[in-house]
Amino acid sequence: MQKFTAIMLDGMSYAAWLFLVAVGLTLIYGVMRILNIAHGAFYAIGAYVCASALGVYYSLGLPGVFAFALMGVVALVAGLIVGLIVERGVLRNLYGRDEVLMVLVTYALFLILEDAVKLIWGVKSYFVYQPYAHFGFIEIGGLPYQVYDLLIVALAVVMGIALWFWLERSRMGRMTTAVVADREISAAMGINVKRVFATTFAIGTIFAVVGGVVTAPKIAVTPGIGVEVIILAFAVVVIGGLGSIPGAAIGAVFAGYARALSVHLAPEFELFAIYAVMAVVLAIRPHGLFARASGRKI
Amino acid sequence: MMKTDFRREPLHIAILAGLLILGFFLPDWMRFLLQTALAGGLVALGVALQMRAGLVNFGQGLYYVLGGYAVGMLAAKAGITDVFLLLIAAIAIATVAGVVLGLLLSRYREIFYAMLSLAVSMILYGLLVKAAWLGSTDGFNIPAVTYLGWTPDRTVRPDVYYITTAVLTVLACLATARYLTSGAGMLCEAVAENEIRLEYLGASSRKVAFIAIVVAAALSGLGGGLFAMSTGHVDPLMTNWTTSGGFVFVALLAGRGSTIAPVIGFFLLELVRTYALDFAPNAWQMILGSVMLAVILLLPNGLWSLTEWRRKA
Amino acid sequence: MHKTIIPLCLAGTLTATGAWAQDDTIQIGVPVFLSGPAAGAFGQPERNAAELLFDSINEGSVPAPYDSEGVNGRTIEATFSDEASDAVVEYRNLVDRNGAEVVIGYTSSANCKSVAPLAEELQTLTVFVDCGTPQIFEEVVTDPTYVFRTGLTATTDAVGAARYLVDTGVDLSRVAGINQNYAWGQDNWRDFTGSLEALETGSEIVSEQFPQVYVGQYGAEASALLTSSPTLIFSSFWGGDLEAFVLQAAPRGLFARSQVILTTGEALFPTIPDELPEGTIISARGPFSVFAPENELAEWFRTAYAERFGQEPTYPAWKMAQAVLGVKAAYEKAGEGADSTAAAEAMENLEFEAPSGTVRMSLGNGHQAAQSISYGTYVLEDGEPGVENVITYSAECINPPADQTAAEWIAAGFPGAECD
Amino acid sequence: MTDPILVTENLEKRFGGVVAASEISLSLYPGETVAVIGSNGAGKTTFVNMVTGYLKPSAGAIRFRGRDITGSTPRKTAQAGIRRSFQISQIFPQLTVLENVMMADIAAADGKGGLWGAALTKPRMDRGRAVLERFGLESHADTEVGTLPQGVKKQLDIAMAAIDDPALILLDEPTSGVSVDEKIEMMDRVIDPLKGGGATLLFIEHDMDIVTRFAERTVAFYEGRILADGPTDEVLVDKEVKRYVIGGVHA
Repeated sequence: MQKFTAIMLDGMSYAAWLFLVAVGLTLIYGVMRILNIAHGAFYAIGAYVCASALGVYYSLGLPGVFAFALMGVVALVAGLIVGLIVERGVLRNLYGRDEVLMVLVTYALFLILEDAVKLIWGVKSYFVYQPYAHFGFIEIGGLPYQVYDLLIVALAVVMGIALWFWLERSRMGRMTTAVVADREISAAMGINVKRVFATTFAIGTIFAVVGGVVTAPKIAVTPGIGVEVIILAFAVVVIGGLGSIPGAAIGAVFAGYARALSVHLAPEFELFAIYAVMAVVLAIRPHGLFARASGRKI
Repeated sequence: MMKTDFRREPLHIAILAGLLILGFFLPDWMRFLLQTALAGGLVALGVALQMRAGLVNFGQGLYYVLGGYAVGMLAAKAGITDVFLLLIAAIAIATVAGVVLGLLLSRYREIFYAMLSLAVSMILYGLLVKAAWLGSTDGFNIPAVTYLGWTPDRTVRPDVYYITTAVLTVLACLATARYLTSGAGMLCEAVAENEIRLEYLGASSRKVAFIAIVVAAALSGLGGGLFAMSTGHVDPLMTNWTTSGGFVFVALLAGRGSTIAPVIGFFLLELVRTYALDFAPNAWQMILGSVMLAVILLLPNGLWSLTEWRRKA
Repeated sequence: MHKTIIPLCLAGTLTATGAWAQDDTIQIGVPVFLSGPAAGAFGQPERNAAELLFDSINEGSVPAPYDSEGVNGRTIEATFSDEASDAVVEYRNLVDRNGAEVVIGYTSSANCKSVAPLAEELQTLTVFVDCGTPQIFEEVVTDPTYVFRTGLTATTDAVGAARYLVDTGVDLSRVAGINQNYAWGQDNWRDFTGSLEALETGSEIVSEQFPQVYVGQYGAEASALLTSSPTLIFSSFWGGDLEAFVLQAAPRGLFARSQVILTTGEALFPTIPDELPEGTIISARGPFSVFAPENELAEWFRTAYAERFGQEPTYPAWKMAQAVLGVKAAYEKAGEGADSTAAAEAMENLEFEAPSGTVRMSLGNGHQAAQSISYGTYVLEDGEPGVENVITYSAECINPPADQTAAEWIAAGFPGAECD
Repeated sequence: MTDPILVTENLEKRFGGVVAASEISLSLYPGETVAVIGSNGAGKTTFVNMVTGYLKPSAGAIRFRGRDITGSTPRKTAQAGIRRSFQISQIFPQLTVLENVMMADIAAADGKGGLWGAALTKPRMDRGRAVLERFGLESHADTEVGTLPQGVKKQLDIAMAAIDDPALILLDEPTSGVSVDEKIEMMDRVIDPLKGGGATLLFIEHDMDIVTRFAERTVAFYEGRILADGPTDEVLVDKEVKRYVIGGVHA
């Protein structure tokens, strides 16, 4: 029974984290057709910036509660700056190029950003564990669980809904949806596709940065933390169907529970649980669970 | 225009052979770098072949590791050290894997092909990491190989290994060029461009893709075998996605103008990498990334387009 | 120095760029992790220690018996290289291109395994600083000439851990493990559980977690450990993974509910000393850091390191210092004008002084160091991290005799072990 | 009278609840040129798609040269000798015109096990050039297809369908996307070479002038059924056809 509770909670918690790190990737792909490897670097930057900002904050002896507000501000500002620099500086000059080539571009960016992070922050570890301990733990079915982890679940849900709302309800969001549906027609209809791209890329980046910011208090912020994230995020969005936001949610749930199940029931399979899920899903549904039907008309 | 000018292939390969002979005059460390780059280059060539059919394989390391482990296990565990048997085994096992996986994967296209092949290669990675008897992530070492009973001693071994690698690379390029001029090879571009048209002409795009996957697997198996022989060590990292990603990047950077492009491209990239490491051990990734970005921006069709530019001028 | 411009010509006659060692300098190649997740935990302290030692040796400011300037009077010139690259290729580059006469480094066992035969082939004195795997001299190079390891194997950690737990009467009825899913973690867990069996503790293994290395998210693993209610949890985690595990598991009471033993726990001292719960059993993988003996060298190293880098050295730094001093000792034993080969000959079965006390190269045909290992429980004294209840196990107690592999020795129940 | 080359019996296609085609019984005879007319959604393309194996009929049967090919695949029907062109031309955009027909020739050889031999042979080259000449495309031989005007692309699409002299060629709106005053000229350029290969032709067309000019027989589709089938001059004056089909087109 306790094991069941644990699996439910762990799966949910891991799924929420996966969703946060993956949804930006799927959004950027859906709109811009760029499979952004640099996403992992954005995540790492988020973690580092959070660690530095909060480090300064705590060293001033300020009250712990407002640290969370600072985390939000940091995520927004860092995401916006990094996203816009990369979009304006590099990607803007390359729109319309081959999809595979863009993967290469973002890989090159990833390498550059990884070392940039290293040059700025060095290779030593950074810690900001205070937020993680701030709310303490509660016992659920006899299992102590960190409140912070449950808050990440809430955050993932809220941000997912907010993103969905933005796409469905706001003007910019609807323009984005139109660009996803048909880039040429949208441009012909007077939608500023470049602006849509810039906005999308910034939002996608912010999501990656948020992922890093909320993770920083749980981990040692060290070089290389972005590498594994990329491949996990890829797996999640492929399971769900590339470019689909509900797909990213479902993919995260699949991958999250696959991992929780394997950790509790068959730890020896943890290493490839997520890949196994991906292989099985693709074998059954070659385009992922939530893929848009794109039958070519002849 | 077709991406490969087939009439020039024999010339290209002859140039490659010439360059490899010049390799004898390189300092030892660089010739060794060239030797391992040739092994990797064959894998990149395999990736490039599939790319002609629009298939981007992010798990090509699977065949590379199979070739490497085939050589390693036969030599280290079964005591078979004859280089010819070992390399034939490397090619054979990779080919068999290519056939089996090709049956599944030839249905897939675009990113889904990329991700499914990645998933499969990572599952193999996971299995190898679990295999304590194969040294897990540490992998294991491979004894020196023999040539029909002759064991080259320490002083000539580097030369012999280099010659083996160079000769087999050239032969592999020739075989690949021959494949590319066959119907199956030519139709790859048709698969990438318009499968509907291809099917309506009575050709099977799945079959064309399947053949490309199998040929690429064989090349990669040979590459893995040669790498294992050269470095005397194999480990599961050979099938990690980072390794496979490297092959994709070389295939893309090099361009598809010739079978020798990925092979030479791999060497150039390794050269940049090692010099970057030497100059700036703390920032070599940044240099590597910048070089890649510069190539993409300045040479949209890959390094090979340099040669075409010269031809036009 | 050997800076050249990247030659983009393909087959131009490239001259070897390495300036071959002149008589008054000695080129040392130092491959350590400069990028990736191991850079902070290992690469940085190792590099720091190497730089400190090289500079101090060149100045002659290391205490006796190392107070002479340079190595046999030759000034050390170091080339650092990133271990997170193809080890075989980069090793050749260090030796052939950069003209390294000695190579000191390597943390990853995979790299040590692939480099060891090459070092023999290229006839270059190569001293492994870390590398947990016992296979180096058991399988990879059984008859070494040029390859040495001045650090202990992971087997030592695991055997020492089991002995300490038994000797201090820790409840071993329900044992769980969380180790990284790669050779290091797998070997540690295998040797540890094997040692428990050899010591006949009758433990039940209730959970065996093998999370992927560098994954950083241990919520599910912590839950699995909590729900299996172990009395003891063994972990060989290191670096960011160890820190993340402590940060995520400690607040949930895992350390309060079960006794936890961390074989690399000492490395947490400069990073998260306040978060590591007191009472956790830790080691430094040898007589390093808080477990180091009190001697002049240790005192000098600790102070000089802290002064220069603003932080106490962690055990990887100690291991690097030990390796560097071992090389100096070997060269000086071989005498004026010694080259790589002569130094390697001299290093065989060498006894030399290090901040960690006397190091005896008595195992692996005289190529593997034998040292003691200590475990203790973690305490914070006035906010300063420390240990108490320390037990030190002599080299003869926790290392297999020369004619046995670690695995055989554990399986046979430690025959020939001499413990006090 | 000779046997029909293609026979369909009561073909039916439903998509969910929507009936796209039903009770389509049609016979084509060797050497005929047949036009298919009907408004959008009348089931013309659905019919062609079923015959060429792109869609599986929900009911009914298709026989080609006496062999049952119901529910076959595009590849198998192509190998059997049925080829088609497309409303939106299906070509290899990054290859040159000559390379396109060569590729088509190689692809056609796949069905005959010709994948392993050297592909760029002299005879194949000659064949490719001959095809271009037949269809008046030789001046474009070395132009990359993607850059060509719509009309030339359609012409190439049709030329590729004619590779290897198939027995039956189905043209799906060969003149769509071609400007009104070029339509007839375009048909003039392709019909003769196609007939020259001895093929039976069926084409879908909206322009009645072209139908009158090039088809001896016309089949009119309406709401998924055959409304009329007979000599072109009779079908086009049929009252129902005028009301439902031709009127519909002009409306």
